[in-house]
Amino acid sequence: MTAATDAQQRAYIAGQAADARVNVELETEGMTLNIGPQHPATHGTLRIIVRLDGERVVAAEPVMGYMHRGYEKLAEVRTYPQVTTLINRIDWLGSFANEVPFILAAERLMEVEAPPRAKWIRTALFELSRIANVVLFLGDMGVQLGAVTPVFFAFRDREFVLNQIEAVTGGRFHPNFDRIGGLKDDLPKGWIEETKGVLDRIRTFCDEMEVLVAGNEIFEARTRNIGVIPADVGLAYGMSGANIRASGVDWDLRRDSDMGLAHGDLDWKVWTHPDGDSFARYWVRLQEVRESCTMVEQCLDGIPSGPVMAKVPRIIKVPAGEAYVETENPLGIMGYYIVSKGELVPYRVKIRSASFNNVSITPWLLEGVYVPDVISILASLYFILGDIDR
Amino acid sequence: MAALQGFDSLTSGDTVVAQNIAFGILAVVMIVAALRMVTTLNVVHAALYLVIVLAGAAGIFILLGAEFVGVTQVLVYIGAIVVLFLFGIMLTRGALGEDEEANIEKRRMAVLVGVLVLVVTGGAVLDSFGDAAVNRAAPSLTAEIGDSIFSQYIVPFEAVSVLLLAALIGAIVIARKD
Amino acid sequence: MLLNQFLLLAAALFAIGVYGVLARRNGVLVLMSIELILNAVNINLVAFSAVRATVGGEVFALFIIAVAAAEVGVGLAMVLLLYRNRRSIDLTEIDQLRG
Amino acid sequence: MNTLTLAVELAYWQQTTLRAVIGLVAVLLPAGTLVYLFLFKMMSFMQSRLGPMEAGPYGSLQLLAEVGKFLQKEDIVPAKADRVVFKAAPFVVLVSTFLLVLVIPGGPDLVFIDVDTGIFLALAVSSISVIGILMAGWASASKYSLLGALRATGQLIAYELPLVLAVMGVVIQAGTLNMQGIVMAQAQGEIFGFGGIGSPFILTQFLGFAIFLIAVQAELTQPPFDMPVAESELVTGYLTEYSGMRFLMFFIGEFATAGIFAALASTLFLGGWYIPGLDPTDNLFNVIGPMVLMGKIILVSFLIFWFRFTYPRFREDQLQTLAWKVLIPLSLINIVVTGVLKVVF
Repeated sequence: MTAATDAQQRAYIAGQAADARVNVELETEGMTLNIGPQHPATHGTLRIIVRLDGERVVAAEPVMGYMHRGYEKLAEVRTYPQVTTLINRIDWLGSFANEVPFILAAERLMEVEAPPRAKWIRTALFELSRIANVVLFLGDMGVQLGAVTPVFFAFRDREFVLNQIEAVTGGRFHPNFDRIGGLKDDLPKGWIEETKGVLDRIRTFCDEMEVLVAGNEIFEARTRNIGVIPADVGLAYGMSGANIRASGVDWDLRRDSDMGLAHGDLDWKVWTHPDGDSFARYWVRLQEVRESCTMVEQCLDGIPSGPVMAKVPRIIKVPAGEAYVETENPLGIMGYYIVSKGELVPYRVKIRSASFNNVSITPWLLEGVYVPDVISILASLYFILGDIDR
Repeated sequence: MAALQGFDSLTSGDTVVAQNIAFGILAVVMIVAALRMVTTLNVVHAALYLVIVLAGAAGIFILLGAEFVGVTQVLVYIGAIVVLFLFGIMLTRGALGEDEEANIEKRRMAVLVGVLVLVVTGGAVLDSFGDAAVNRAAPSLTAEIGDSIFSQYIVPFEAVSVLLLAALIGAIVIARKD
Repeated sequence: MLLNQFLLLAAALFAIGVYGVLARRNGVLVLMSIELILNAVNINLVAFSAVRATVGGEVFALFIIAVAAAEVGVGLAMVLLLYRNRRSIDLTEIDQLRG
Repeated sequence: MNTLTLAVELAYWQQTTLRAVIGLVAVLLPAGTLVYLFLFKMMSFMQSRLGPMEAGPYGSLQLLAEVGKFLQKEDIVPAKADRVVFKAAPFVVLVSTFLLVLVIPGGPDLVFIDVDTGIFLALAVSSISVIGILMAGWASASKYSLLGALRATGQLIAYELPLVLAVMGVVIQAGTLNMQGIVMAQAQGEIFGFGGIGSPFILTQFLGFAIFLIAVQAELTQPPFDMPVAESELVTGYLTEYSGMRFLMFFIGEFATAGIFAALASTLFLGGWYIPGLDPTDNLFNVIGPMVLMGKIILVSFLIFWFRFTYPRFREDQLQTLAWKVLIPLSLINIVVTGVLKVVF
């Protein structure tokens, strides 16, 4: 199934209204079930309309846009430094990572480059926000499958990561710390040592999850061979990040392109999994958190000394031109396409967020699965509502 | 059942007041529920009325000292058969869910036949058994029932077993898709 | 307690069941009415058993319960098949062998 | 026919009232204890948090606060719901719970009804709750509720069979369906000629005990068998549309039934109110019996809730496969082996 045409959409909505009218005599054969927009499984306002035959899904259609906040338009009336405040809130769990590609694009247009120290700190914070983001997924996946306990562990240990981010940036969720030409501030005293302790905690957490969640027989039964995405289909739908790496595609922008961060100087590995099922997605993310820990550790050891801010004018005017920069964010590839006319505000900002593409595969993926698997597949695709709707 | 034991302390001679009261309540509830069951238009309601009738029958069995039959009634009828009915109705709603009013002459005939059956059997019953009394000394023992099933009634028991197996296979064959 | 009161109750249930079988057109309701009839028989059996102070009647009541379960299983399967093939379970419409 | 052996002679209505009050206590006290001990505290400690701490010492009055909260809430009936059925459903579930407690003995003379069919009656009335669940799901006029109810029914029917079959082993060994008789058989039995600890059937019927616990877990629709109320997909299944008092009734039904099933398991497999070393006919057991039973209930329900808080849930077809292809054959084998051994020895 490809994306629905207008007529199909309207037919769905009409069927929806008709179903709302049926009296207490409900059907299950050919029943339409609304998962969302307000539903405990979607942790946000994603709505998925599924047509069921018994417990089997005949067709599924994601309806997006319940939380659209118009960031692309808003960005056109904000100055460049103001935009970072907005885009922080796209993927709210890994906010710092949202700022990076935008700043990098603006820097490319202005032809300034952040000093090495700023780059290394950026990399550390970038990976820390990935940890903060994905750790929550590792616990939340358990909740979606009925195990309540892991998510509490995830929230507990994510707190330590957030503390470290807060110690540097002053903001737990929305740091707004990245500046064109560098960073707002240097690292606080003693931060490096504390962070190393936190990384140890996260490693322990990963070991726990490996035993508690990934090692559980029921978890395996619920995720293995469920929601299999072949590599070519995933690529055709524009999936990225851990979702596509779990299908065996060895593609990671941190290694494959020069994102302008310090990843090239670090020693790390891109994890892939050949299966492409829900379990593979969980497993790959688990390994990536561990990998991120190593990266942050190397960053902490290798931060060069020097300033954290390059010379930039006090009032930032970006020269006319266009630039597109994409980075490997926690949820997948995030890119900003900036068109500038040389003014205080960007002329046009186009945001490519990972989750939008990642959930667009659902009509294809959910066809023929059972209702319980809808939830486990959605959970394993790991989207953030803000990242879908922007 | 808790009440039943106490009734024994009330026994005086042949008159068992509490048991008669219990019977009266059960009988009225059962007949009203049965009537509602065959007249209601909503099939789910009909199944729920059937539950009341069946539970009443279980009560009657216990009143008659047939504990094991009463409990079996609850387990098989309420726990399985009615659930099967409800399940079937809910799985296929629509046509199974509603029953249009049957046509008038058909209903008139049915009422006639029903009343006839009641009058004939009732008359026959009153005529033949007069005022025989149920003298329940103690509930019948489950062990006794078990013994007689596996000695005296072993052939019917085996026949029922084969029938159940056949019905199981038959139901699966009939209801299978494709 | 008199034997007659149980027998009359059973007779009433039996008559109501007969009415249900004859008057209703919904296959499921007809099956339920048959259950009513079987229960009336059971009450009789158990009552006689109590009067005679033997367990024979109770044993047969148990057999009837088992048979009723089998009957409902097959009967409901047939009704479901009917519904699947004809989108209706009105028994008055089922008057021919060829679907 | 046992009556309560008390110093004073009680009239029939007094006895009945006393039984009703004790029944209420026997249902609600274990339920409340389990909710506080396991749902509030053990679960919190497993999840590295404290749980309720404000109401009373260590949050021990939290339960009362919760009940008060539920009682104040509005009793909402959805507009399209079948009002009568919707309102009656929680009562049907509670009836099943209260009937269950009747056969559980708390001491040699402490028993509500000492019926011949004992455990069979308990298993029969436990199946009534299915009707209540179907009523709730259907009458709510909500798709989540209906799907939840259908799932619950399929599951409860499937696991009713291993539950009954697992008990059969005990019944064969004890030679009676009567609960008091089963306790006595364990209290006075011997294992290979050694009678020091009696013969708790958990030793000889361990397979039965394991199957019983798994089936109980499914009957309670708890994780890993909580597909019917799976909150991440069906919101809360057949409970979705319920609020206030009626939700509370379902909640009490769930936890009271957990307690009663734990009591059944302790009576069937752990010797019930009996502790080894004492004479089971001792009048002392009428006093300490309920406490011993309560201790065993807590022990068994610790297992039940431990599973509950640890495992993710099975999918519908997976749990059906588990019931039909693993548990039922295993329990049949258990019955055959028990029968053969019973005849041989």
